[in-house]
Amino acid sequence: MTTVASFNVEYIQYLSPSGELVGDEVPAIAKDYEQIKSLYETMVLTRVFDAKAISLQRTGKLGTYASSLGHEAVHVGIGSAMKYEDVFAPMYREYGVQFCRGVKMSEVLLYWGGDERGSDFSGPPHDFPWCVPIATQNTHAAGAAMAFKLRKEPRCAVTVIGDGGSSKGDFLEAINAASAFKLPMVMVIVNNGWAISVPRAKQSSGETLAQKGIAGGLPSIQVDGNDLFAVHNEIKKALDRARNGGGATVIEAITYRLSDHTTADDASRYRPDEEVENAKKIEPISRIRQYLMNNNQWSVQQENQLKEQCALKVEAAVKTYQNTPKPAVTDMFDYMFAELPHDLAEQRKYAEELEKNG
Amino acid sequence: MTTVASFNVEYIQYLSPSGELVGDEVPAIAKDYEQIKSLYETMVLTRVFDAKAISLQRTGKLGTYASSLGHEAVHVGIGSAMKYEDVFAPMYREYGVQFCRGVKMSEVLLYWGGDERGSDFSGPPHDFPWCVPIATQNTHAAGAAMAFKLRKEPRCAVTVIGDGGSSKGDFLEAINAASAFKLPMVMVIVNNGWAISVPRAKQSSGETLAQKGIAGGLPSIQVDGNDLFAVHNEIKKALDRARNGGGATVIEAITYRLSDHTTADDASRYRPDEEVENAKKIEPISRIRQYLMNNNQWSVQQENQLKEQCALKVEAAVKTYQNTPKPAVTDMFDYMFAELPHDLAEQRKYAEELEKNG
Amino acid sequence: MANITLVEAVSLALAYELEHDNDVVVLGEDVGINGGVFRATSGLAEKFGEERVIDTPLAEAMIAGMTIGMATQGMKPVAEAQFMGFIFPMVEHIVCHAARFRNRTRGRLSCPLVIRAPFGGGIHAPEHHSESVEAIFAHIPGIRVVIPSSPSRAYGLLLAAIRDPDPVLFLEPKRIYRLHKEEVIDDGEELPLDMCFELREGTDITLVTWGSMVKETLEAADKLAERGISAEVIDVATVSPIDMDTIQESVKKTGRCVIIQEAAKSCSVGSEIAANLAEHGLYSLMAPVKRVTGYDTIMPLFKLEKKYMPSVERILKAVDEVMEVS
Amino acid sequence: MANITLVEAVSLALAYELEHDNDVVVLGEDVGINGGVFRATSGLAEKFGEERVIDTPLAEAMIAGMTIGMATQGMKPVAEAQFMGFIFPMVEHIVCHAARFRNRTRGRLSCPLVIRAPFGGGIHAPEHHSESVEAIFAHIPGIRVVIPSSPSRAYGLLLAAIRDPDPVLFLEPKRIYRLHKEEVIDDGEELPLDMCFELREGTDITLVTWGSMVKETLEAADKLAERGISAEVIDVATVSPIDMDTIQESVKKTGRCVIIQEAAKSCSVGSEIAANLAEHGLYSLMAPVKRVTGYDTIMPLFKLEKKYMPSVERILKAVDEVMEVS
Ligand SMILES: Cc1ncc(C[n+]2csc(CCOP(=O)(O)OP(=O)(O)O)c2C)c(N)n1
Ligand SMILES: Cc1ncc(C[n+]2csc(CCOP(=O)(O)OP(=O)(O)O)c2C)c(N)n1
Ligand SMILES: [Mg+2]
Ligand SMILES: [Mg+2]
Repeated sequence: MTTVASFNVEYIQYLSPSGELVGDEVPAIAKDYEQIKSLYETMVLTRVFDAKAISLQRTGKLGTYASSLGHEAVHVGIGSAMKYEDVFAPMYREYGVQFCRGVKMSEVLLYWGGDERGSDFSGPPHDFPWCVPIATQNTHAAGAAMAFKLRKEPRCAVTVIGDGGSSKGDFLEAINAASAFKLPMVMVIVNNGWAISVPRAKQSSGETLAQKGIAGGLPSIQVDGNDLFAVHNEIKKALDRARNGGGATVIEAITYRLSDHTTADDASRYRPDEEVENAKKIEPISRIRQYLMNNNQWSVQQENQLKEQCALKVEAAVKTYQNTPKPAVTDMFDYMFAELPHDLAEQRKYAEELEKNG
Repeated sequence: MTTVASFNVEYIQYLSPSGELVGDEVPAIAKDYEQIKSLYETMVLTRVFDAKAISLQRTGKLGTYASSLGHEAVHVGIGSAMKYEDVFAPMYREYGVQFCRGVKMSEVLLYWGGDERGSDFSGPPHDFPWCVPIATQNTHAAGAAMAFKLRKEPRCAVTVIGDGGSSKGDFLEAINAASAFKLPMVMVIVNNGWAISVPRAKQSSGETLAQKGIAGGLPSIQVDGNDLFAVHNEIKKALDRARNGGGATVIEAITYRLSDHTTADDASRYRPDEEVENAKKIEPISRIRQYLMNNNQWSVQQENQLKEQCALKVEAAVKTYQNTPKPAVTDMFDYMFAELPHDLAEQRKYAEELEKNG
Repeated sequence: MANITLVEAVSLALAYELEHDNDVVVLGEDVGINGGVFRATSGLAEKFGEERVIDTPLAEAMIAGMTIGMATQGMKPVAEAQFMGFIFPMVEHIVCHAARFRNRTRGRLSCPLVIRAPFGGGIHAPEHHSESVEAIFAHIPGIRVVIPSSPSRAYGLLLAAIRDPDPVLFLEPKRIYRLHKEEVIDDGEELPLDMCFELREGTDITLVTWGSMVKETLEAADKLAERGISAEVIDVATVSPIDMDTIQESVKKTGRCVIIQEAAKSCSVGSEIAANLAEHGLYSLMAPVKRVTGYDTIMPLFKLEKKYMPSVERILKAVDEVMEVS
Repeated sequence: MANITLVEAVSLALAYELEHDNDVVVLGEDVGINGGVFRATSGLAEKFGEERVIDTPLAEAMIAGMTIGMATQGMKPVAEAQFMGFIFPMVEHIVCHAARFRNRTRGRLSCPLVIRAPFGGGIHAPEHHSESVEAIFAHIPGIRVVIPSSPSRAYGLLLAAIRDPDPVLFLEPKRIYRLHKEEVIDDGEELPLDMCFELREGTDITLVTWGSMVKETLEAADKLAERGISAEVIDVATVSPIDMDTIQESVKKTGRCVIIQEAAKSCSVGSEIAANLAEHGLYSLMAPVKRVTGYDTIMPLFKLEKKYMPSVERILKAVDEVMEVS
């Protein structure tokens, strides 16, 4: 019996829930207070936006909405580590990443408001839109990374997957593709404990989800997903490696879905309250605020100002959303093909006339 | 940074290419000469059958055929370790397993001769037939294992996959299923170096294929797939563990496809001759013969007798195959549903009349 | 006897079969304690335990593959695809295996399984939650495709689907999951899997439909009655195999036919019915057949979904055109 | 100018586009040094290198997903599904993404990709190597489905498919891959993606078909000519979108129509064509439409495959029935 291969999965955390630096290593970002403040602001904005979106849905002004409550460190950590020319392939709740990349809040609202124009967004034009069919985004990211590699562009693809989604073949095939083609790619498993009502433990009896990357021999780590420093720093390292021809990395970020799955869900049916209460104690925003305050970089007054600014920004976004004129019936047809085929042109005409006379 | 999980992949070999026992451990089978002889006979029979099948194809008496040349140890190792009540979910070339389980050579020929009746075979009636859509058999095996588990039957599902097929989502999802449900199951990766023209190295840059099992936290090992003792022993151990509630195992058996992919393939287009020549030196049959001879358990006379017997058996099988009456046109319809729906009954009538008048 | 909705009738049928047949298990994403995202499996896990009502990992190909594996070994699994928009990873297993094991093995192995999926639009759902792709499966030989359109038909057809020795795709029109209640007797009586339901007798025109479009079609028939036009309404219910005899009989009587479906037009179930009329009903037809369908476009996000789906108005317009011809 | 087979025409078109457009890459299982199991990509890896002609791991969903990802980023990938029977793992990506990116993003991203697949039976291949499921994709809005039936049409249509800014499924009738040779000028001239080809003019009956069935249909037309029946033969070629105008025009002239396809009957491309005639060609029809198709059964293993596939005899029988009516 000979050992032919050995693997470890490491867990990385820099900032404790109480806002203290832990461990020996201090990542560069921990001393860059301006950047921390800016990212903190985005995290808070994301959360204020989130609450507003939920209330819009509750009052019938928005469709089903997938909350990002509790995911702010993972999302902003990813978004802040990426370059504009990189490509992001999201699932459906990574607003924090997208805000870092220039997507507007009003565009997010448009999308969940049932309007395709939300996906024609102000973020990088090469970024992927929201992706509902779970895990399919992962091989799209692999394809994008392949394009960058073939064209010898120093760009990377970053994609996310949930703990639930990490069970689906597409994610596993994407890992394999990243391995086979040595793709410039980072795959983040956002393990928030739940896939709608199915707990992480039911997805796999594996010790970690990160180890799915070992299947392809990829560097595979776990980070505290509520620790902005850990997420940002590890994604950055992985991106640097990828950009330099070192291939892909799998990062499992452990966080918690503090909200219902979406506004169509009622998590109290299947999830104990204590679990949620405990998770709130280690949520990602307060520890950054605490860290900034501990280092005399943040005050109660600044916090209040920020809250106010965020509320105003969100209000403005809601207004833009609500003032967007309705889409035209013909929009259904006009983006199907670059050039409308004959049969569809006929159907378009019928729909248009129906609209006029209806 | 803390290490949260560690994994090793071990490689197991008991019998060297020259027929010597290597390593400290001696598996029980190595001393059971009667069993070895019986398995050796099945291996030789499989090889004689294989050569005949290819020649039948070359002379237009059989359709495309997938050779098992070089895989005899993996196949017979699996088949001999399984119990009748276990279920086997094959790909398309595991005749060695199937001969151990009672499938007849004439049935294999019927199948490749383009006749569904080959899959209504004499092996265990619960065994799966040949499976062409790669890797789909793996989740079927998981389903069978789930049935055994739910019914609390002490049975296991055994399934195989190629080095190529190990890239496909179904295999990876089956690993995950085995992990999530702790299924009584053994998954064997028959790594024969090639997936038609695509070499193992292009499937993944992972050090081993066995490590795909680590994705689900399953015990995952590599064995010398040309070593009957290693295959038989490790499958048996894995089956014992599975039967006792210990869950699934992934075993990568390293062997070599000594033939073309199928009779429709020409491996000389893409594969260097030296590689094949080198592989022949470590093929699985001669080392068993050598081992038996080294231990005075086998003679040239016995060898000649065996060859003759095998030839006779194969001839008889070919005769049975060739004497099988043609299927009826109506067979196309009669097994579609337990009860023929109205519209199909009409189509059946049309086809039948066409046949009569045609 | 209870007054229940269509989705409750689904639960009731599942509970009945779980109770009476130990080989039946229910599996899928969120079907356990959550009772399914539409509550179609509500209460079942509590009542029958986690070994009979199984939450699976998130992997549809795996669900389909395991369902097939279980079925070949003598179980009767009822799997759920959470929405029809997520059934696509199951397609390889449905087409290549569920539909084929009996034929492939000349009857040695079979697939007595059901795959349930809520389908169709009109509930303001997100992207991929409103698809109607029954035609894909109706084209595939070896699998039945069944679509109930009332609580009692849901109950009786689902029981039949579970008991059927062959694979059945059971598509639930989610827009009418809770539309109205009906008395359903929980007596385990099944309905046939190869028969249309004549919902309304008529003499002037035949309206053929299935699923949630039954609602608009019946409304249109009411409006037509007010105008003195007597419409026969047929719920196809089993879109594979289709009971064309009943449809042909009806058209023989009325001489006119409009087919209404939510799905896209091309190569659809509606195409098959119209084609069949072109082949076997030509001499019955006093006017061209008309199809009122979803457009050959992507089902739009919900701001436009109503514009995509056939409306009462569109049905009436088609009927008018067909009635004009004499 | 060269006398080449259909499969050689495929290679020729691929080589032309690889040569003239740097964004084009070819990918799939065994497409590299092996040149594909049918040699459709023969010599391309040698000529253009492994970065343009890429052997992939064995994973069709991955191939489709990566193809889409590459296409959205401005490349023009041409992927191969080794056989149409193995296209099913690609279905989720084709339906949910390839067909939708342009619409979903209101034109921001698009999918200028091609997926090629050899399809159909009749070559004594193993199980799953003989499927004809074009109808599944022809039902899906947002993707074109193109089927050549001669070397020159393969060349021109494939060029058009690669250059088209939207996704195209390009199905190659493998039974006629090497049936006969034709002179094909390698001038990069494409053919339109929305037009039938009239292969033979006639006045008595319209025979509509595509793919390898063009062979039997032309043979039947010859036989009919001997008997004094003048058959018009139309190769649909682009089964989505279908050029119904040409077909309607022809039926207006002949008054009779037989549709011939290898695929199963129900909810198929043939259904769509017949349905369209029931809707818009009723007054042209002097006799019922007839479909000659594969049965609604599993494509049998090869001992029976000939019995499954429409034969010249079956076509003639259908024509006789249709001609009888006056
Ligand atoms: C292929 C597919 N199957 C099912 C669904 C329905 N669905 C939407 S979200 C979800 C759970 C996802 O859980 P996870 O991957 O953990 O991500 P999270 O929502 O927790 O961020 C499911 C089952 C889907 N969108 N796509
Ligand atoms: C889903 C699917 N894709 C493609 C094929 C075509 N095909 C048949 S065998 C094969 C290669 C398989 O290689 P491997 O898994 O290594 O098994 P081996 O044949 O070497 O035993 C391919 C691509 C198939 N049968 N199924
Ligand atoms: Mg989750
Ligand atoms: Mg192999």
